[in-house]
Amino acid sequence: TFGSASAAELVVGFSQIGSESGWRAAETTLTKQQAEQRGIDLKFADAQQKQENQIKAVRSFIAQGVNAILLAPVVATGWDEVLQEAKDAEIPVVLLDRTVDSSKDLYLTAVTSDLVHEGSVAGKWLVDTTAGKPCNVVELQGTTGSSPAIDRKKGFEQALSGHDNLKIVRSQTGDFTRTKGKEVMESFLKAEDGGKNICALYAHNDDMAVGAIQAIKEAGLKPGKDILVVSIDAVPDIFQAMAAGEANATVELTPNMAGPAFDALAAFQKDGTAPPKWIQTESKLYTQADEPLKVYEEKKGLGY
Amino acid sequence: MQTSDHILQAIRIEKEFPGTKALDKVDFHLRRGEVHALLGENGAGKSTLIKCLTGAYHRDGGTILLDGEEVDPRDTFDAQKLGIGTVYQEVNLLPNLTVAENLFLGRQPRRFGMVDARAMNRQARDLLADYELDLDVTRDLASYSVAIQQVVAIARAVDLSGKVLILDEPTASLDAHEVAMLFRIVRRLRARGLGIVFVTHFLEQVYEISDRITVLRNGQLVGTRETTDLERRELIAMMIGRELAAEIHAPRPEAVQGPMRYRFRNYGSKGHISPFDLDVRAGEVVGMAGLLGSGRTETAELLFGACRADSGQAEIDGRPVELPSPRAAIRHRFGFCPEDRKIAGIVGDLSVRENIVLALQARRGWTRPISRAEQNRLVDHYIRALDIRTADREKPIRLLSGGNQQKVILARWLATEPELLILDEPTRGIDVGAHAEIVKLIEALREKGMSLVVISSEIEELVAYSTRVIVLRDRAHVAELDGHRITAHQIVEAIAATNDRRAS
Amino acid sequence: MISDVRLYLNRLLPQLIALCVIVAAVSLVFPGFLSLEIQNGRLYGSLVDILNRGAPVVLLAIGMTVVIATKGIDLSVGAVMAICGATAAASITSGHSLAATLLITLCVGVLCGIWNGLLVAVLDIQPIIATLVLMVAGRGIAQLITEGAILTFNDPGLIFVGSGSFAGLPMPVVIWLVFGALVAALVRRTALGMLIEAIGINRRASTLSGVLTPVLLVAAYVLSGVCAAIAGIIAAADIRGADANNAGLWLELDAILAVVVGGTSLLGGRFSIAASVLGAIIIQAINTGILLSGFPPEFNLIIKAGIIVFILVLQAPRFRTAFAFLVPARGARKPTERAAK
Amino acid sequence: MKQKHLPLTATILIFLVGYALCVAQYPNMLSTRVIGNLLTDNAFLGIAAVGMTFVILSGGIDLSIGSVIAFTGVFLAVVLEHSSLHPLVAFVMVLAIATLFGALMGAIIHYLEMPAFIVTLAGMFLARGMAFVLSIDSIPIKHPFYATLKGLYFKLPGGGRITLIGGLMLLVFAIGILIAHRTRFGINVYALGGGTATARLMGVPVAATTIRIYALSGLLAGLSGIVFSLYTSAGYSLAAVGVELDAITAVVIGGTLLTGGSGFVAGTLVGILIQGLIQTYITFDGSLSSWWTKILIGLLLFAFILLQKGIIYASRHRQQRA
Ligand SMILES: Nc1ncnc2c1ncn2[C@@H]1O[C@H](COP(=O)(O)OP(=O)(O)OP(=O)(O)O)[C@@H](O)[C@H]1O
Ligand SMILES: Nc1ncnc2c1ncn2[C@@H]1O[C@H](COP(=O)(O)OP(=O)(O)OP(=O)(O)O)[C@@H](O)[C@H]1O
Ligand SMILES: [Mg+2]
Ligand SMILES: [Mg+2]
Repeated sequence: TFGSASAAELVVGFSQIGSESGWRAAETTLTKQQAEQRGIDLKFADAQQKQENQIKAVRSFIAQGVNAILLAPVVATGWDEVLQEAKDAEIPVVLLDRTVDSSKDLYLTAVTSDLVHEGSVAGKWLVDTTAGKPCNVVELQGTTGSSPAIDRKKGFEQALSGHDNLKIVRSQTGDFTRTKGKEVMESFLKAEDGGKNICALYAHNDDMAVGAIQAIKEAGLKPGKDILVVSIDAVPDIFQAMAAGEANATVELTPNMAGPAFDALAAFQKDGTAPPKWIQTESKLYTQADEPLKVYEEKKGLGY
Repeated sequence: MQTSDHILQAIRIEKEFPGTKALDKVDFHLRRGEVHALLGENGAGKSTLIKCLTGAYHRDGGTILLDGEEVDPRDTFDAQKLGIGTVYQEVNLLPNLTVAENLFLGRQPRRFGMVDARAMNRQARDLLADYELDLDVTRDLASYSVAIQQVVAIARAVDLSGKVLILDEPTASLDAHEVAMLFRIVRRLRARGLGIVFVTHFLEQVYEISDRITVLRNGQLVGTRETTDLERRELIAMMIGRELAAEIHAPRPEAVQGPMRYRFRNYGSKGHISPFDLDVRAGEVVGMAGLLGSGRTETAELLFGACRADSGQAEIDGRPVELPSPRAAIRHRFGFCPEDRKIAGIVGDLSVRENIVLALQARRGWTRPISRAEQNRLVDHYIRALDIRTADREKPIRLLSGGNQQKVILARWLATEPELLILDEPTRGIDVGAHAEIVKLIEALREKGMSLVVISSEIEELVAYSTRVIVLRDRAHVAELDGHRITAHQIVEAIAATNDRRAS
Repeated sequence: MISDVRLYLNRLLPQLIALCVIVAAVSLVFPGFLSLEIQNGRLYGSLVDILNRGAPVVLLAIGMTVVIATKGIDLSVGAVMAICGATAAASITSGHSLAATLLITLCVGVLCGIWNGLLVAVLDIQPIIATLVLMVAGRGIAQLITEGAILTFNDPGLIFVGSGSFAGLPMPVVIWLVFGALVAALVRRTALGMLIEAIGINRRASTLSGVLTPVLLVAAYVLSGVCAAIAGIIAAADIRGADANNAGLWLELDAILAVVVGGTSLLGGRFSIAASVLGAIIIQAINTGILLSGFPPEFNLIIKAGIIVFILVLQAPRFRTAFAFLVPARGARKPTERAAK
Repeated sequence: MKQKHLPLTATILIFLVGYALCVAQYPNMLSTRVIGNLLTDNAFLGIAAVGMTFVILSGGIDLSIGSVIAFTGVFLAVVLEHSSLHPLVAFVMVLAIATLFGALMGAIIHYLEMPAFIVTLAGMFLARGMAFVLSIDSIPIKHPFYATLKGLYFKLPGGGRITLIGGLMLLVFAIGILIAHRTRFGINVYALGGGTATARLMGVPVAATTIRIYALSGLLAGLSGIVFSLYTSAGYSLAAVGVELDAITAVVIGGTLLTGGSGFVAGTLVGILIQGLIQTYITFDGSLSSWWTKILIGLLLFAFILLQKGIIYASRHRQQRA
């Protein structure tokens, strides 16, 4: 393209969903870092949570003639047409962090974690921890209708099924935010006899969990003891809470999806080796036993 | 009742507003081929009666017969379809539509289902030709003066009126020439057998054009009489319920001239008004005469700082002053009653009280509120002094009749005790009684040593109170009359004179 | 005097009725709703939660009321909240004292207000669009400050603003009560209220009467900016961190809704701060009620829409005329409109 | 030139200058791909904005369109998934629902004398709520008819395409312009914008016009929803959040006054294109962080409005001198 330094340089367009959470900010930071390390000219486009903006961005990338496209799709559906256009223009597309339900030959590969799996890892931890004791669980859902909210709920319920001691008594959306997490948790506490009926909290992301932990504390209960807290993402702040004994477990969703993606692209560009269609990242469970403060120090510089 | 020669009958019409019985079982009969003047003081219920007749208000009771048949127009659209065309008081047309669109709103000529703009514009031009108006009908109405808008509104109503034409103070903003033209058209329609209702406060016009007169007072019918049988004195007595001591044309007392106070030199604004010189003494009323659009309003706005002067200087008592804004002018104790009261005068949703104290409060600054007791005292004083008809002082001003709104605005400025008061058409839409009051008031203020600049289209009135008259033409001051030269005749001469007789 | 109080209560009547109906309805579904107890030296219970959680919208609604009274609207308040929250967090984490932080943050709010006000009053840009600029850009500015992350802090002073308590009430409630009373006194004990209403109803007539229109317009937006700044501080203090992405998101709509539920016309003119505050509390009562009722979240919006429509219909002039017809005591307006129908 | 065409002319001028500046920096932006994309990508927004233009011209506002778009998509997806109805039948059904929904809001606004802002805000909650109730999942639409419709496009030299939906948007604009300026309804819309009270006294059928305006807006939002479902081949209840603000912005950039009564449907098209241009430019640049993107969009919006004001002011001044 016009104005780029050398002809040999790889130009990659990156259509990011937005910057709605710290995790996503970290993903953006890491993607930029990875691109810089490899001397890739990264064209970044923020879609502000709108699929139509992402489609527009991908189309612009095609019109611009980039060498490859990274796409973090906001929803799974509706990508056939624009992916076909990219394919027609012979631009490989790599999906980051979420998949699409288009035909697999429309993209090179997808680097994602398994959202349902994340939910079930969290669920399994709770099943193991309660070890058959009766336990009422409250759930803070993500944004109604978003795929992480749907899948993390599904995975969690799968893990819980067959364990009749565990019951989800209340489930509301906290919109993935701290404020709403706190507000909704407050009402859960009020609704369940000041929290005496609640034995565990499952939050679809750490931010809501952090908000909820404050609500629990303000209600005079001890999070992590009176109410177990398990959530997903593994952002730095939850490790602080774990270190203080206020959170119990989190499931990591690594923000470094771009690294493997660039590797796959490089291999493909070099000799045409097609990577596998799905590069799954690890969904690692962290508990208080995993030296939370150390993890916190590692993670805190990543732009979460 | 002989239905045959009555085209429109309203029987026992009732209408009540919160706190006001606006119409109390009023009967009104309109014959075919007559001009019927509907008269009464401000707030008597004239406009309300008209709105009930045309469905703009839902009446509380009573029957309406059109051509002997009972009708019940639910809205003005219904009334139009029935052949009743109306010019409402103060409701001009839609400023954002073109002249042609205003004229043909709702009944545009169509071709293949689409509005045929070309035909519409042609018809609009033809229609206006009757009124000696040659306008670009594709321009927005807003780009024309109030007077032209008024003529367009009349043209529209006339064109709509198959049976009845109602004119609610159509002549308020017209000058003599245009009034004459309107009357020609009204006579033509009368000859065609239409019934015409005519509301005005100009008694000359009533006697000139009307066949019968109906008078309302406080929402009640006082009576209906043949114009020829009704003497002027008696008519006024019917309207105000007592004899009017002296009519407007009291002989002008010899002017007591105070010291020179305001001096404007070469004052002007490009594109609005050519530079002029103007001096105003204490205890002087400077009248401004001219045709519509001659630049009187613009002169007033310039003096008041409502639009900026781009040439010349202003001096007060020999000291140069800047008048960049109304605020600055008010600080120098200027006051200004604008001509277009709906747009520039009233603050519709605020109460009569708040409207009266507004300018005074603005001058004192927001940190020093006028106490409620003080406000009430002030407001009650002016309600009495100017005889403002309102249910109480907390009534929103937009619910007052047109003339009473005008008095409130006047009160707003009097409350600031101005030293130079600029009045743009202060008597527009004001009834005879109040008219006389206002003329008396101007006299009284002058005698107290106030300086006044008064714009009026009523030359008789100017003659009555001016100590000096400036004549404007084509946005320039062209003549100045004083002393015994102030006569109606001389003013008309000066207005009509061609440019070569231009006086300085 | 007595008639003044009566008039005032009359003005607030529909809002008070609506609030009572909602509270009653929620306590039917959820019996513990009305219970209040003292815990850790402060009142604790769902009703207090409503007042507490409602704080940001109440504050925004106070500023919004004045802006709407001038016939304007301020879409940027949500973004300004985010900016100010971020500013406060950034300032406190970089070592400024609490007082300095609060001062800086309020100044930022004032600046945002001046920007909006200048666009509206001087450049004469339509308020929706003028404030849309800051609404779009503002969140970006906030993210610029926090660099997209949630900027957490541990300063006990700042945290106290969000979750401390004073005289048994949570701090946010104390703040909006005091601030609301201050603003109400400012506009009603001086002539400010009337002048603002005059501008909103007829700007030209007001200017011609000598009202300092541009200055008052700017002042209205500045007040709105200050309200947003306080709301931003509270929101950040509440979660001990500035969330530039989500703080105040879509709250401008809630604030406008609160003003309208409070009965102030969007066309400007007559306004009542108390009514807007009630409006905001009503909205929060709906939100809290939904959360407590335990419905699946898919139904949240429908329930909210239904209740809003219900309240507004209650308030609609047409409905009130009909209502007045049923209650002869207030029947001054009589069924004039209906009779002819 | 006519005074009232000034804002429109100013807007077109700004668009052309802006486009030229973009091309000077990124020559690729002149490609037919970019031009085709500008139409296709903004089709749904454009169609909805036509309805919004009518609403704003009448002095109202419609905040519900984004939600109606989402509802339409979900409705189509659910119906096509669970029944064997032909999409065309589903289209007719959903358009009828959307139109009725709009008409209902119009009726409430008129008969209950409630502000449009609030009525349509409630409508916004309601429509999105209905979408959630139908399904919170994003449902793909796999009907072959969709593929057929998407296959209809006109290929431009250089790889760009004028797609069906891009063409449909232009058609809707053309019809919108005709309705606004060549029908009694259209002129009544302007009349309402000039002042409801005056319009009523002049015999404009206020009730019918108001209801029709919002019905039209609903209809176009529904059509926009269909276009959106074609565009994404899916129905998703979280789709099209905030589209109403984009539409309002486009209408206002296009020179229509929010107070009603003055403006042009054609201006809205230019407004849409300007917004699209800003976005394309930012993507082409590709170096901005998320936050700078927002700040830049805000600043460019401000610059456009300022320029527009400037041009109008300057030429008014010139006219007065002349
Ligand atoms: N919408 C309204 N609500 C309340 N009161 C009203 C309303 N319209 C008019 N009134 C009152 O009804 C009375 C009659 O008003 P109307 O406008 O008919 O007077 P009018 O005879 O036309 O006076 P003018 O010569 O000043 O125009 C007045 O006292 C006025 O205050
Ligand atoms: N024939 C006309 N065509 C177009 N515009 C006109 C015409 N006559 C007047 N105007 C406009 O209307 C305005 C009327 O001027 P202005 O109000 O100063 O005159 P006036 O003497 O006060 O008349 P009026 O008695 O109507 O107040 C002017 O600004 C002028 O631009
Ligand atoms: Mg009248
Ligand atoms: Mg004049």
